[in-house]
Amino acid sequence: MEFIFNLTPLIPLFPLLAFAIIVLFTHRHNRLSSSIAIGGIALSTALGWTLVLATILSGEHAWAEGWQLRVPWLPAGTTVLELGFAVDGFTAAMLFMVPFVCLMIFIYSQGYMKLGQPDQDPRYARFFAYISLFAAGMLGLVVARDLVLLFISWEVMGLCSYLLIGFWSFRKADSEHHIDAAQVVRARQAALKAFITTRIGDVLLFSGIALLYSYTGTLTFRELFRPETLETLQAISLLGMPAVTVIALLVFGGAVGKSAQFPLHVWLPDAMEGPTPVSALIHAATMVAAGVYLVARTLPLFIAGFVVADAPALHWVAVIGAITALLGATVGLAQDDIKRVLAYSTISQLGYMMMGLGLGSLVAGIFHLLTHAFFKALLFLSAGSVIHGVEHGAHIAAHNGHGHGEHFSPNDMKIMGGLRHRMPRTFVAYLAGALALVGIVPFAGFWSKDEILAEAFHLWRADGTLNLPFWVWLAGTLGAFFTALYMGRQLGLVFWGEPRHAAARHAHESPSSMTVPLIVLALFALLFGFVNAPFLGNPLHHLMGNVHEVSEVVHAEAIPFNPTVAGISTVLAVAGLLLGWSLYRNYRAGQVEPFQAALGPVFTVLRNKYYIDDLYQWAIIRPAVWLANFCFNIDDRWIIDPFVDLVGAAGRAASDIARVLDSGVIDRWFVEGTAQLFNAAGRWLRYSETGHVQNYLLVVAVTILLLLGLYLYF
Amino acid sequence: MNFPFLTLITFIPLLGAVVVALMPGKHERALKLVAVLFSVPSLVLALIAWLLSAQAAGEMQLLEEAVWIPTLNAYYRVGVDGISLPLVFLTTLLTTLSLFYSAYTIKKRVKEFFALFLLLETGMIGVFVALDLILFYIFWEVGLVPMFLLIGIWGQPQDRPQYSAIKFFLYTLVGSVAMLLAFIAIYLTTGTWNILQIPSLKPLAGNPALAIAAFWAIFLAFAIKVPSWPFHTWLPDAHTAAPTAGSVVLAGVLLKLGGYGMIRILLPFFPDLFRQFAPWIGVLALISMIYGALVSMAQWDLKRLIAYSSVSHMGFFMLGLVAAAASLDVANPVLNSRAIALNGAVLQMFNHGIITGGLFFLVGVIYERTHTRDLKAFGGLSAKMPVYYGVMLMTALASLGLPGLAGFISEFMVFRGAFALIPTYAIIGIVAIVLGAAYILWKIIQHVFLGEFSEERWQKIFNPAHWHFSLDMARFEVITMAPLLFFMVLVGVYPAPVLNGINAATTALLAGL
Amino acid sequence: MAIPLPWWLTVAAALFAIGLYGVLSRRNAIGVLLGIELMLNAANINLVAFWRYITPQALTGQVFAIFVIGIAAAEAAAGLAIIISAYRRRRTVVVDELDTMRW
Amino acid sequence: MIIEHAVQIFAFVILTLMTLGGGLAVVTSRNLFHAALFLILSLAGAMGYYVLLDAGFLAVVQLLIYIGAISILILFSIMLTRGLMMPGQVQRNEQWWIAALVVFLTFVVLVVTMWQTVWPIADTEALRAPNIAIAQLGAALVGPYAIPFEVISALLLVALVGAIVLAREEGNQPARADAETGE
Repeated sequence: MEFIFNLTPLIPLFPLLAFAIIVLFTHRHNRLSSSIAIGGIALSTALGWTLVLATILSGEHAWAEGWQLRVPWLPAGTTVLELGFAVDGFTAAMLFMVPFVCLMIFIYSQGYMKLGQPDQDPRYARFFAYISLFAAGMLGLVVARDLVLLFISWEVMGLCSYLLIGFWSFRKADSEHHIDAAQVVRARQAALKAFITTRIGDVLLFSGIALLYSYTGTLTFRELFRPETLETLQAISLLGMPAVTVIALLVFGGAVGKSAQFPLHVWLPDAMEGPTPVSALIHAATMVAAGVYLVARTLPLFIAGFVVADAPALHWVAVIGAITALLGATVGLAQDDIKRVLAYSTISQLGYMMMGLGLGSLVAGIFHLLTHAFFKALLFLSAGSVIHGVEHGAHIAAHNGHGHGEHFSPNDMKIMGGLRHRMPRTFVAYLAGALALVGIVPFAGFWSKDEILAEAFHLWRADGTLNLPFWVWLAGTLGAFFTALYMGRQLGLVFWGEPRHAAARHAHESPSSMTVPLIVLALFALLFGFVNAPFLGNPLHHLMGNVHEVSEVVHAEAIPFNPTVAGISTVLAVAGLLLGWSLYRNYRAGQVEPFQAALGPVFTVLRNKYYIDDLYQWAIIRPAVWLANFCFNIDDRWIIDPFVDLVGAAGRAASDIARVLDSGVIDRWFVEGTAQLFNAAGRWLRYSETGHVQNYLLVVAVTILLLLGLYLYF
Repeated sequence: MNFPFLTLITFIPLLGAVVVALMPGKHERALKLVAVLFSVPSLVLALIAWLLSAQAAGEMQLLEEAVWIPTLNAYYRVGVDGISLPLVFLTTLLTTLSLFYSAYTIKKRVKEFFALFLLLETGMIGVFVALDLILFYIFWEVGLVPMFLLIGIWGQPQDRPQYSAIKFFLYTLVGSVAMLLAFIAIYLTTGTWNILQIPSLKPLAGNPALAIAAFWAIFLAFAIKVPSWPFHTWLPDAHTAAPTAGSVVLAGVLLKLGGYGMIRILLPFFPDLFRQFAPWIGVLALISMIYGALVSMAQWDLKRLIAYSSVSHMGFFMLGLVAAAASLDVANPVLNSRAIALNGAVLQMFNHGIITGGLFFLVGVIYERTHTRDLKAFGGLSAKMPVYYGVMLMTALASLGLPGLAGFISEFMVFRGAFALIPTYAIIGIVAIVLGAAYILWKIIQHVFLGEFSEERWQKIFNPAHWHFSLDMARFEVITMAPLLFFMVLVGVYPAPVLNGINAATTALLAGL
Repeated sequence: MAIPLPWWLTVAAALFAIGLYGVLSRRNAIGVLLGIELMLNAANINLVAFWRYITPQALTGQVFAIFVIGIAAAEAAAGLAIIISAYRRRRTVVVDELDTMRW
Repeated sequence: MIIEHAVQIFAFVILTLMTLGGGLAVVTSRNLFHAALFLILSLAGAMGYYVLLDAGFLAVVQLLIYIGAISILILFSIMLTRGLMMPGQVQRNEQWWIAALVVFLTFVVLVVTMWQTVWPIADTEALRAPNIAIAQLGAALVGPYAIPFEVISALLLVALVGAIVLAREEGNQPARADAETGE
């Protein structure tokens, strides 16, 4: 058993190697490259599942304590900072999901990037290299024993998201493939936006890590969460709060950036500019999951502050989660881009996870993370399949002479319609994902969302006042309704009604390399919820519920199934779904949207995402650019360089005075005078050079005469 | 007498300079070959010395001592420890790479260029190994003149090379004059020039006013070289004007002279004063970091941008130094924090040398092809030059501190120390990291590599008749970058081998204050 | 010896002076050459006179006189050749006109 | 003895008149040809001096080489450049009066010096018998003075060759100049 655990470092290493091999050697061979990438992630999946099995078989002690491997890494004064790998119940739960979903996405990508077809993506191999690195980052994050490795993996993912979101910024604008120049620019800006926005969070996390390391001298999770360590952190006061709270908030800042929580959520919808498998990867298995994972991993820090001073770290998680859940769900109502709707849905669902964690329940949050990973990957891949089909349809339409030259976006739901007949397998998969997302029994989303709401409901009822858990529950329940509403709208727009464009009319089903992963994921979306179903005894709870027991502050006990909560949310979900579906299933092109008609100006606000992007543009980006130019001008034009040049000018002025003195007096009278003397002498003397031999001889004779006279008589 | 490593490392390049200068100027190939070959022994010896001495790098290694100018009481006294060894190695590495790179790119006055470059190397290495103030000062000045000429003569005509060269020269000279006066004052109270001995003699302890003056005088010299805000404006001009290899060594090594001086001289000589003034110096460090990053963001000239990023990155170094100096406590947790901060500072110098040196090489790559550095003139080059894109991306990411690459390690340690010792500064300084990502990705990567490639625009700046190597990175350019990339990854993934020596030396240094 | 040495020397000096005058004042190159011959003869008279009156046992005086005559022959040959050559090229032997070295 | 002295003095006076008078005529004669002839007269006077000074061999050499060879050579060259002899024209340049003054002063200085100097005259016994055999002279020339003798020989040879080269008629000069520039 120990032997198998010792192979843990290989899990992130396989995709990392795949990345290195593709970039360095095989990037010219497309099929080989994608095979290497898929092989790498497949090996990781196999090893990961083996480890999951090994962990489960190792018994409860192993679930909580786990296994670890340490490497001395950074000499620090008299100590050495170690870096290492660890596997416990929580890791095992993640290891079940992450590599598998990645594998599905990889396989799907082969079809999506059109392997072997004439219009295959020109940077096909590079794409697989990047997603391999992405997977390596996430897997490294999951098996990290400490915050160092976690942060390294975390940032590697940030880099990959940058590379992949901007992946299509290299494309040439091309009307045949419906790529316009604006789209290329958007891809570029989206990549930058994603990186910088998450970077803000990362820097907060970085500060948190530095502070933690400063105060405790260690970054290993298990050592950080020792009661005595936590007590030390509680005792130190920083900015008027216990240090542990400050650190927890900083760490949460990192998660806010990475998991696209309000107010740093703005990058996620824009990230849709990347190829769809990337969206799936980011939204399901990797990037956004990392933030939630981080908060879950460091939950004792949040709770420790909560315990001592009723300090707000944990509350903040819940509040931000609730805000994000509602914000995402409402904005999702007003979007036209099929992937953007899903993006806002992701934001909203991530809010749910944060809500769960903010209530102190590790399992509720992570359970939702796991189920969400499956059904959101499913939804995105299905959406990709839809887009793929529509693009294909547009191709055929253009071929037949319909709608040629007319510009449209294949992502636009307004042009679709009636696709359930043309893409039946995709439709089934999409429907499964949608039902899971909305939370219909027995789909996975029902169980996980219910657990979060039940947790909130339970805490509210336990207290009895209109406390935070009440508001969280309310937000979650409302959010569930909105979720159902926008999913109903989407299903109606995409799959029901009549096709509203030639492209949709000619759309047809995607290749099996795409649909097979969809079916597999659909099965998981249907069944995965049972891993923590109350009537099966909450198995997930047992596996990972006790990983934080070393801290003595996190107590994990499963909340019993609450029919009231489940009933309310299910009724709302069904109502929302039906409402959305019925309003939109007969939507015709050009018609005013039913929601717009009903909501009026509110709809405009939603459509513009509460104007948050514009606010940032005005309040942050422009001032920053302005400040940069301002500083540059200080440097170059206004203060420093003028001063330096002034000093130089003063020096020159002084030297000018000296020059006048020099040239007027010294030079004029001494130096130049001498020169002129010789010049004149030369002018006169040259007349002696007559060229007449006899003149010279005469001079010789005179000289000899004089010398002779001198010699003889003086 | 042991094998005279340091003397050989220092003076073989000088010998090379003389040989190159005496060779007939007609045989350019032979000249270049000789110059490169003369830089290699130093590199090899420096590497061997590093590997040999890293274990016991807490104290001075490979000491050599000889009477030099008896009337001045000046000795030829050299030695290295864990702080100077990486810097000596960095110097020899970057010089060899620069000479190798220049062998392909320098076209005019070849002989003088290579002779001066080797002379420059001697000056730079000398500063890192000198343990006598007179010797230190002389080497300090020796490096100045060749750099001045490199900028002035081989600078790009459109970048005002003379103005830049003179600006560089005067800035540095102002500092070094102040420094020399302070050195003399120190000598008058201690009676020795020995850098290792002076700290225990408490220089100028009896005269606080003079001590403060001397402290700031020395600080000025080093701050100009680092360069710290507001003494930094020579840097962008010098970088812009200098030829590629000059920029590489300027950023890679010359800036480190100032940093090294602060650690080797300023901190041990005046620990109390340094602690007393740490808040002020910390403010300068913060301004350098944030201001440098902001100004960097406003640039449209690739070289200026990287030059300002140097200001920002050397601000990180200063922050680490200030954190280490802000307390004199040697109790264990605090000492560790201080050691980590100082480790971070030293490693930041090494990393900055590797990374920014690499960045300047990479600017050279595009500049040699297009003869422009205007960011607006590029775009979409990743499709045209994929290898260049990959290498540049990696170097840029190392520069912005991506974990897994070198820059992160030193930034992490600097902030780790700063958060423990001067948290307010650390919190403010964090902003610079975000800005770093912004200017590197937004300006460099996005404007040069992303977006749509325009054949028309490219034709305007690229003339195939003037470029005889492959369009993507040529082999010699890849060879030049390869060692730098190797160290970026090595330090980023497994920093222990590099850090062990540094850690031993900084711990010993701080414990001895 | 009836005539004291100084008389000989005086005669030789006079001849030398006459020759020098010729060298300095003659316009014709051949005339200059003639003056030189006179000077050489003056020198020879001195040599022989000193030999006869001061070291009559030694041979040096006569030997040197022979050398001077040899040199005079060489000088005359070369000088005349130069004059003829110059005459050919410049169609003149007037020293004043041979002034290519003039400023 | 008295007669012998008187003859000597008489001969000296006659020879001096020949030598100096001839010399003066050489430097003042307007006709160069005449000047050359006066040179022969002057050289003949010098030859007489040698006889008077008991240097018979030298006198013969003077006759053979100077009068017989050099003078004739000069006469030939004068005749060769006959067209430019400028007969009747002023034969002295503008600086002649300075030259005369300088020469005169030089002469005065020399004479004064000569008469003031105490010469280390050999003793009368030696003065009486200066009989040097020509054989001795010949032996000295190939003995102690061999090297200067050879040098003089070489000098003569070189001078003659040089003279031939210089004086040689260069018939196709322009063509050669073209060839040189054409290279």
